[in-house]
Parts: sequence; structure tokens; C-alpha cells
Amino acid sequence: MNNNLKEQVLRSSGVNVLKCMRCGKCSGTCPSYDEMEYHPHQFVYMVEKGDIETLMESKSIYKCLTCFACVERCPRGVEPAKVVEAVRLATIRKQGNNHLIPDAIPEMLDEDLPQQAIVTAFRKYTK
Amino acid sequence: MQVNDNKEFQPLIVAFCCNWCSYAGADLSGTNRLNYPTNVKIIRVPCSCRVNPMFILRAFQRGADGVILCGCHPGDCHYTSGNYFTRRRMTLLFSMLDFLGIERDRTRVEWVSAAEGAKFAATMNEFTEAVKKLGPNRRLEDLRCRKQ
Amino acid sequence: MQKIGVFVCHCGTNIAATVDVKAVAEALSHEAGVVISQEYQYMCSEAGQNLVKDAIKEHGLTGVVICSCSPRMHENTFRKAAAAAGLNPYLVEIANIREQCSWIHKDIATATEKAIILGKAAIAKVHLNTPLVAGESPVAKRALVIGGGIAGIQTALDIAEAGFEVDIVEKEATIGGKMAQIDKTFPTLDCAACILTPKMVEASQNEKITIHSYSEVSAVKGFIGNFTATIKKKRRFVDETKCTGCGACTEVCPMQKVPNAFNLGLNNRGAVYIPFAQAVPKVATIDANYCLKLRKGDVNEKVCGKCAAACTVGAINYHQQDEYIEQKYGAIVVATGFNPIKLDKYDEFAYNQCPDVVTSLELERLMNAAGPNGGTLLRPSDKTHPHKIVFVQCVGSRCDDSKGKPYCSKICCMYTAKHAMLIREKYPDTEVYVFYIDVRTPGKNFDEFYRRAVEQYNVHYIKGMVGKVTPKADGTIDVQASDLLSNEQLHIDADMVVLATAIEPDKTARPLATMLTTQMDTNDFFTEAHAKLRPVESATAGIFLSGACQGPKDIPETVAQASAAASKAIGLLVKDSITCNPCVAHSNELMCNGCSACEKVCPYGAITYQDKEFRTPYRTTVMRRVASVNPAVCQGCGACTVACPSGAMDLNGFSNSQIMAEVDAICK
Amino acid sequence: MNTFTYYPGCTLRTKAKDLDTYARSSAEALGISLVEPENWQCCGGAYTTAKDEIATKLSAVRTLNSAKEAGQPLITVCSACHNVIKQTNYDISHDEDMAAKVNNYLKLDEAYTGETTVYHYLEMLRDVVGFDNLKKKVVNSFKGKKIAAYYGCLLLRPSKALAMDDPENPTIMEDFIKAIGGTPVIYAQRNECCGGYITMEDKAQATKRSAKVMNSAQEQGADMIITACPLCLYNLKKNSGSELPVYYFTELLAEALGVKEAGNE
Repeated sequence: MNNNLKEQVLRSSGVNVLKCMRCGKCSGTCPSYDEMEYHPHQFVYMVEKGDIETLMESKSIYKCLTCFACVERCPRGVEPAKVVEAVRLATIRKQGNNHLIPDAIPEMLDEDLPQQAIVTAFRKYTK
Repeated sequence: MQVNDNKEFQPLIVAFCCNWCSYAGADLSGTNRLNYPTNVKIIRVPCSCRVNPMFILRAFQRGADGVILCGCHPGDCHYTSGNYFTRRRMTLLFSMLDFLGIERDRTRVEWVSAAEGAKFAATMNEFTEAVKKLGPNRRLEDLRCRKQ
Repeated sequence: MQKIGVFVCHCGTNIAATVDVKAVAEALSHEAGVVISQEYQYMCSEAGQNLVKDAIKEHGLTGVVICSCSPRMHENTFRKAAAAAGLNPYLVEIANIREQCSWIHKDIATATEKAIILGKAAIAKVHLNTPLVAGESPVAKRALVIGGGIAGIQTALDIAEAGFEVDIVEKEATIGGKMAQIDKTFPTLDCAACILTPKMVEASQNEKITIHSYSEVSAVKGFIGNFTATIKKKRRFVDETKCTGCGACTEVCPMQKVPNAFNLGLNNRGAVYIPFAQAVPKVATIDANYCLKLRKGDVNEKVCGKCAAACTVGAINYHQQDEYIEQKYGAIVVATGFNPIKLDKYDEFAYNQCPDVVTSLELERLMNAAGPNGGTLLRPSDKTHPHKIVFVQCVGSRCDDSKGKPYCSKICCMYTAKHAMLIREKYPDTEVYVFYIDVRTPGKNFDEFYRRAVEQYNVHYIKGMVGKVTPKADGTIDVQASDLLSNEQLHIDADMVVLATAIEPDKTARPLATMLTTQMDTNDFFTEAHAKLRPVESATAGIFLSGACQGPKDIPETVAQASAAASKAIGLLVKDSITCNPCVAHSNELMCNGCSACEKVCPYGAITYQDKEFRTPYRTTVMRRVASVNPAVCQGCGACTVACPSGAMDLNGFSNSQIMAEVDAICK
Repeated sequence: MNTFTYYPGCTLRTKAKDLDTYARSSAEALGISLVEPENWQCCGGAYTTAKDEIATKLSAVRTLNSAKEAGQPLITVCSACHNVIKQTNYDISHDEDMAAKVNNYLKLDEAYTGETTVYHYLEMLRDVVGFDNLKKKVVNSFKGKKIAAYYGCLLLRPSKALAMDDPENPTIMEDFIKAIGGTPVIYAQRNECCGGYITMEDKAQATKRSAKVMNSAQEQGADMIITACPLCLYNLKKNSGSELPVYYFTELLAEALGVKEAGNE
């Protein structure tokens, strides 16, 4: 349990994880569920427990689509996507932890790929 | 009320409490043994809206240093709407007291329910402290009424 | 000359440990008018009370001050003791030196000083006390029950049983409410209609009960024992007294495309209809929004009129108007019930997109023998048997957002177990899944019932919530949900989805609460006078609460509360009169200038004005408009006393001079 | 004539020129004047929800402020731009701390605290032009066409900030389809994510998501899908494996108004 990290995630996300009633609707509605090792409801619960490092090391933080389905449908107003974002930021803010490097971009390009995809990916995966 | 060089100033505080919520709240703080200063003396009224602004002026005239008025929370009045009258009347009275130069902190309206014994005690502690800081009420006291 | 007796209580050590009671008695004995000042161990004991009684007789006391516990505790005890000794009970005052002195202070010197001041204030007040006599007001021997569901029916039957007249006002065309729509009841699986309809018949046949169906309460005035209610009988275009309920009109009506409200729109009915076979009263009603003739606006035009032609008793009356009835009541019972919430904001469950996604109440109709499918469970879309059914719990309940309700709807866990069980029983080839957050089964035989669904009927209970429902082209429904225990996301190809929809108070409850000056919580449930000790009374005297209008309830709880409300109402109705609080406002006619300020702030409408003749100098008279307070209506809040600009209005027991005397005593 | 500050965003200048040109020609036909601010910056593509991220919100605030200075409402077309700008505007008017930090950094002549009204092009059609008026101006009706509206995630959520329509039961695009004569197709996946930027990280996931959306629409009998988002269009076309045609809603609008050719000139 890392209290500093927990505090940072809570502050950065602005989420009150204690409002969660453990219904699992966030994970029930998540379109990226199968790609994630830890699921939205686990993010909320593990942050409550202070188990942040496990989440930071998981690839799950790059799988969230930030589609806000969980935020919109949570019956308790918990906003799990914001927790995922805060954990991802805690990871990529560390030096050398950028998940997407510019040199890798040319390989990914195809003629129709909109710029929007690239700038969004940079914002999500890189600091 | 004593103003004494070697003794701390002890304000005299009159608290009007409505019978249904705040007086019961005060009883509850007693039942729970929650301390507040002896400076506070409570007068029971059926509803906070029974308190005529005249009573508050009278208290100041007779040497009270602070007056607090407690009633049911808005919407919970036993008589449906009494505390709304209180809220409006006291807003007017307090602006008049402002005009007379009575510090705003000497008067207060607080909503305390029958279940809020802790809030009652906390409010009285806080209010007494606030009045203590202001010192004795000299502006409205009628010295002819003072007990020698 | 006043003769005042002061009695200081030790309350064992409760007071005596922190307050020097002897010093208090001694100090107070020097106050003006005090002829006797004593202290005693337990004033509330028989011996203590005798001390007071004896002193009253011996010294001819004109006032009594007891320095003891809170007046909320023993004021009545000492008032009774005084009355027994021949002293008017309202000449007794209590100084609260326990809750508001000894219990909250530690220092004996300052606590004693404060106790003396409180005693002095009480003495100053009692000097100005006047003898008061509690008035009496008569009780109208008739009860009004608002709402004709099982709660209202049970309350009415109980009150009628005790011999009092009862009127049921029901806004729908029939009584019966939600229970009439339900198929079976948990945990016994009785048929709801089999136990409800005899009660409906009983209510209609009881000569003490009058049923106003298709009616609303439009105004209520008055107070406990003496309410006057106006009942609006909405026009149903059928003469209730003539209609025999034969149903000939419903058969000839050419407008058969009206969504059947009783079946929740799952099938259609005619514009003229009888809600269901056992309706009470069994009288037809014409829906003016759909009737070809009434929709035209001018009923004299030669349009349709087939129902009138078919009616052999001439009961159809296109010219009928709303009727208003005014009636006096001694007691009012609110039984306005509940409704499932609207699901527009939960379309992740595809309720608006897919006819095979239904609410639990709709499922009741689908399974009901009198329902749209005659009791065979068929999918609304293609009338085929569903083979895989998913139940979703807590839809709109336990929500902390703007869409749903913050409370648990209480009945859903149990009725879902019932549905699951009935389906597995009748159609063993059907797979049933229940997604739950918690299964809540506090109630007699409730958990056993739920366990039976799991163990005996093999219903699949999955801990988790459904997140998305997607209807597919092949007619199945993809249910995407989380299974929290196996930590996976499931996809179930269901044929039907049933949503356990949150329940909320009926929309008519809030305007009714305003009319009755009763309190409601933020969810529009009526607030009881005391959550534990007065659960069926509202805080407004004479208004009682029955059933789900006070909070979510199942049928047995509703019936229990309905009978409890009835017994409270009966307790009131058996009295010929009720004692009024004498601490009411009164106006000094000589000072009143008739300005109406007091009337405007009175929450009870207790103040009226009358023109009175007053004598003036030189033997002339003058007519003046003056206020007068109805002591039976006044509740004694005192709002008027402050509003009165001329100081004419004052309050018995808490008069201006009394309170001022207390202020002076404290500030001395 | 109604004048709006028009924010095209990066993609409308490059890969999504259609979305832009048809929006402009249609606006002209509807009597709406769109003024592009000088020196606009890319919105960043995604809104960072973190409270301690200020720098990533600045470009959106600059855009909002330029509209405020011009005294005009701001109009966006791209769903992503709309989402970022609308969320920024919501947070800056509801989160004092964030507003203070942003303004301390930007040092504008007058602090920006959420004064600008932000419309999505669809909202402009609904609230300014009115779908009834739009209907009257249609020259090439889409009568008989079954059109599925794809909202995706960006236009509707979080509804508290976006406030465009009911997040679970939206009608704005369906009403648009009706206005141009088409028949809207309601399907459950219309407000689910297409995979978005995950195409950069995990092509398979983007394929899975977009295929699900396309199948859902196709199963309900859609002839075509319309969207407001270049990235949705890309995912649905390139990644889904479905043949169902996908268009920008502005293209249909321009065609309905008979100004499609003008836009292509």
C-alpha cells in the first residue's frame, strides 16, 4: 500500500472511490474489458486499497478508450475512467516511461489515418 | 456579567430555542454530556417564529452580550413555515443592529434539529468564543438596568 | 399577592453532584412571592409529587416552580399533580437544571450559579402565568381514505368494521391498485387476484364504505377531527348508478386501438372500457382522448354513438360533467402508493428499442392468466416462448446520480426470485439468469424462498451488473454483463430481459402533501411523525399513512401498516371530542386595528375577521374590523404575535410579558 | 445573418476535408456565416480529465477565448474537437481552481471563465436553424434511405459536460436524418465507442469494436452510416471489415441542400 501514490491518484482524478457500491456495472459496460488485465471496477477497488503500483505496471492502462461509458452509467457517480487516466498519468509522467515514441509513428501511418488519431494517442500515451 | 482585570471576561448569552427541535437538541447534548459554557441560558419558545425582535433588543438592553436563536431546519418546522418567518425577520433585525453598531457576531440564527445534540453544543461553544472575542456589549446596554 | 412554591430536585446525584441544590433552594427562597422553597431527592416520585400537592393545599400556592429535568420529560407529571391539588395545571413552570445545567457543566460553583438564574427566570415567568383551560373540539365520525389499492382497501375495511363511515377516493376507474396487476405473491405464491378481489368486493358491499372511483381530492381544509375535503368525481361519461357492467358498449366500440393501461400497454382496448373483469365498481368508462365522438369536441354532432345505442339501460351520457362533493371528516388516511419509474434514461438496457426488454410489472401482466397472453409467457415481439431470460436487479435503485433513486426499492429481490421460480416451474426448458449486486431478503421465510430459487429451481444468480443490452437481427438479445466473482465479462444471448425497475411514490402525492400540510422527504415519500415510535401517523394531527406512500413495502407490510393506520384513525374517531392545546394565540380586540398581518402568516387559517361594535365616548358606537382566533384550529406557533404591529396578538403560556420577564431575570 | 466562430481542427484541414467543405457550403446555404479565427491551435484530440493537467487544456481555452473576444458563439464539427472544447469549457466554469491556474498561465486581457457558448454543428442545425426549417430547404431528399446515425462516445459523454442530448436515448442525429428525408435506424451500438485512438495501440481491438458497431447497424437494416468524427469514419471504414458505406453527416446535408458540387469546387 502506497499512501502517497494513492493520494496523488485521488487528487489527480478527483474521484471519490468510497462511493462505489461494487455493482460492477462499469466492467459490465466496458468495451475494452477483454483486453484489460485489471478491469474498471478493479481500478476503483485497488485504488481504494492503495494498490496503485500493480495497476501502474499493468498494460490495462493503455487499453482504456476513454469512451466514458463507465462514467455515464455508474449508478453511484464514481467515474472509473478518470481513475484509469490518473493511474496512467502516474506512470507516463515518470522519465523514460513514454508509451508511444515519435519514431514509431511513420510505421503506423496509412494514407487514411486521420491526424486526430496521432495527436490523441500522443496525449494518452506520452508526456 | 463581570468585567474584571484579573478575571477573563464572561459574556452573558441568551439562547432562544424552539420547543420541537432545538430545545430537544439542547436536551440531547445534556443527555450525551456534551459540555458547553454556563454562559449560555436557554429560554424555551414554541417556535423560533415566536421570538419577537423586541425580545432580542430587550436582552441587549438588559446587558446580554450575545443572543442566539435556534430553530428547526428550514422545511422541518413543526408548524410548517415558522422558521421561514424567523429567517426573514432576523435578516431584517440584523441589518438594523448593523446600523446601530452592534457587531454582527453578537447575534446568530442557527438550525438545530432534535437529533443534533453535538451540533448544539458545538454551536454554543463556538458562539460563546466569538462573543468573548468581541468583549462586553456596551452599545445597547441601558446602565440604569444594570444590577449594582 | 402571589404565593409561589419552589421545589428543587436532586435527581439522585444527577443534579446534586454538580449543582448545590441546597444553595439553589436557599437562594430562590428570597425571590419575591416565594413562600416555600424546598429540595428533595426525587421530585417525580410519588413522595415528591405529594410534597407539591401538600404545599399547594397548605400554603394556598398560586404558582409552582420545579427545578428538575427537562419539561419535555416531566412537565405533564407535575401539571397533573398540581391539578389534583386544585391548582390550575398551567400555573406550573419547570426550570431545566439537569439536561441544560448539571449534565453539561463540571464546575459546581458556576453550575449552581446558573441553576439559580434559571430558577429565577422560571419564577419571573410564573408570576405572569394565568390559569388556562383546554378547550374541546368535536370529531366528525367519518374517515377519508385517499387511494384504493390494497393499503386503502384494508384501512377502509378496518375502519368500517369498527362502525365508522369511510370514503375511498381512487383516481383510476377501479380500486385494486398495483396488487390487481400482480400475478402471484411471494413468498407463498398465492394468486394475487384470488386474495385481493374478495377484499375489493367486501369493500364495495360494506354499507359503511363509499367508493369514489375515477375521482380526486381537490381541496382539504380544517384540522384534526374537523377536516372538510372536496372530492372531484371526474366525468366518465357513464352513469354509475345505471351501468350494470355488462360490457355491451366495450364490444361495439369501433376505436379498439387504445393502449390498455391496465396491461401496461402490452395490448389494446376500446375507447370505452372496464379495466378488468373483477373491477370494482364494475362500471364502464369512456376515454375522452380516444372516443371518436368526444374527440370531436361537439358531442351533438352525429358521430359514432355506437356505445350509447348498445347500452340497454341508457347509462352512456356524453354530456356528463365533473361533479364536486364536499364532505366532513374526522380523520384522513393517505394511501397513494407507488409506481415504477420511467426508464427513458436507462437505454443502455434497450428498453425503448426492444419490445422483449420489459419491466418486472410488465412481466407480471405477461404471466397473468388475465393478461394479454392468457397466462402463457410469450415474447411481446414475436409471441414465441423465450428460452433464455435475464433478470437485471437494481435498475434505478441505489443510485447516486440524477437518473435514479438513492434508496433500495426493497421488493425487487423477492419478486425477481418469484419470477425466476415461476418461470422455471412452468417452463423447465427455460434458462434463467439473475444479475444482482446484493440479494436482500430480510423477512419471514424470505431467504429460504430465495435459496429455493437457487437450489431447487436452479436459477443462475450472478454477482455483477448488466452494462449493455444489444438487440440482434436474429431476434435474440445480447446481454453484456460483468461476473464479479469469476472476474469476466459475460455475453448472454437472451430471448427476454426483465428489468427490476425502481419504485417511486405516485406523482399525486406531492400536491396532496401540500394540501394536507404534511411533510415529505426528498424522495416524495410521506414522513412519519416518528421514525420508530409513530410510524403510521404523519406529523400533522389527524393524518395517517398507509402503505407504500411512506416508503417501499411489500404486500404483508402494506397490509400491516394499513391496519395500524386504521386503528390509529379509529382511536381518534371513537372520541366525541378532542382536547385542544390551550397555549394558543388570542387577540386583544381593543388594540387590534384589523390590518390582516396576522392572518397572512397563520399556517393553519385559524384567524378570521369580524366586524364588531365598540363603544366610544359620548354614548356613540363604532363598527371595527377585528381579528379573532379559532382556538380549536390554532396550534400555538406564535407567528402572528410577531407579525402584529399593534401588539394585540399574544400567545397563552408564552406571552410577550412572560418571555420578557424571563429575559430580564436572566440578564439581571 | 447568424455569425459563428468556426473551429475546424487539425483533421478537417487534412484527412477530413470533406467534413469541412460540406459543412461550410451547407452553412452558407442555410444563411449561417462561419468565421475561422486566426492562429487556431489543435485541441489535442482528447480531453485530459486529470485535475492536475493544465497545459493540455490551454489550446482549447485559447480557442474559446478567441470566440469570446469576437463576441460570437463557437461552432465545431469534429466530435473530438467538440468533446475537448466543451469539456474544457465546462470544467473552467465549474472548477475555480482550474480556472485560476489556466488564467494565471495565459495572462489574457480579461480572465476566461467559461463565457463562450459552444455549439456542435448538429446543435446549430437543431437550435439555430431548426430541423423544421432545414426540412423546407431540402432539394434532394433521402427518401427511402435507411440511415443509421453513429454518435460514438465523444458527442454524448460525459453528458454533464456535453449536454447535447440524452446520452442513452439521443435523437438529434435521427431528427437530422428525418429532416433530410431519410428514415433513421435505431441500433443499440450507436452510442458505443468505435475503438478510437486504440488503432495506434491495438489494431485488433479497434477492429473488434468497429465491427460490432457496423454489425449492429447492419442488422437493423441500415443502408448507410453517418458520423461527425473523422476517427470514427476511419475505424468503421478501414478496421471493421464491413462494406456498409460510412459518410460524414455534412456530406448528406450538402447533398440534401443541393450544394454538394459547390463544396467540391
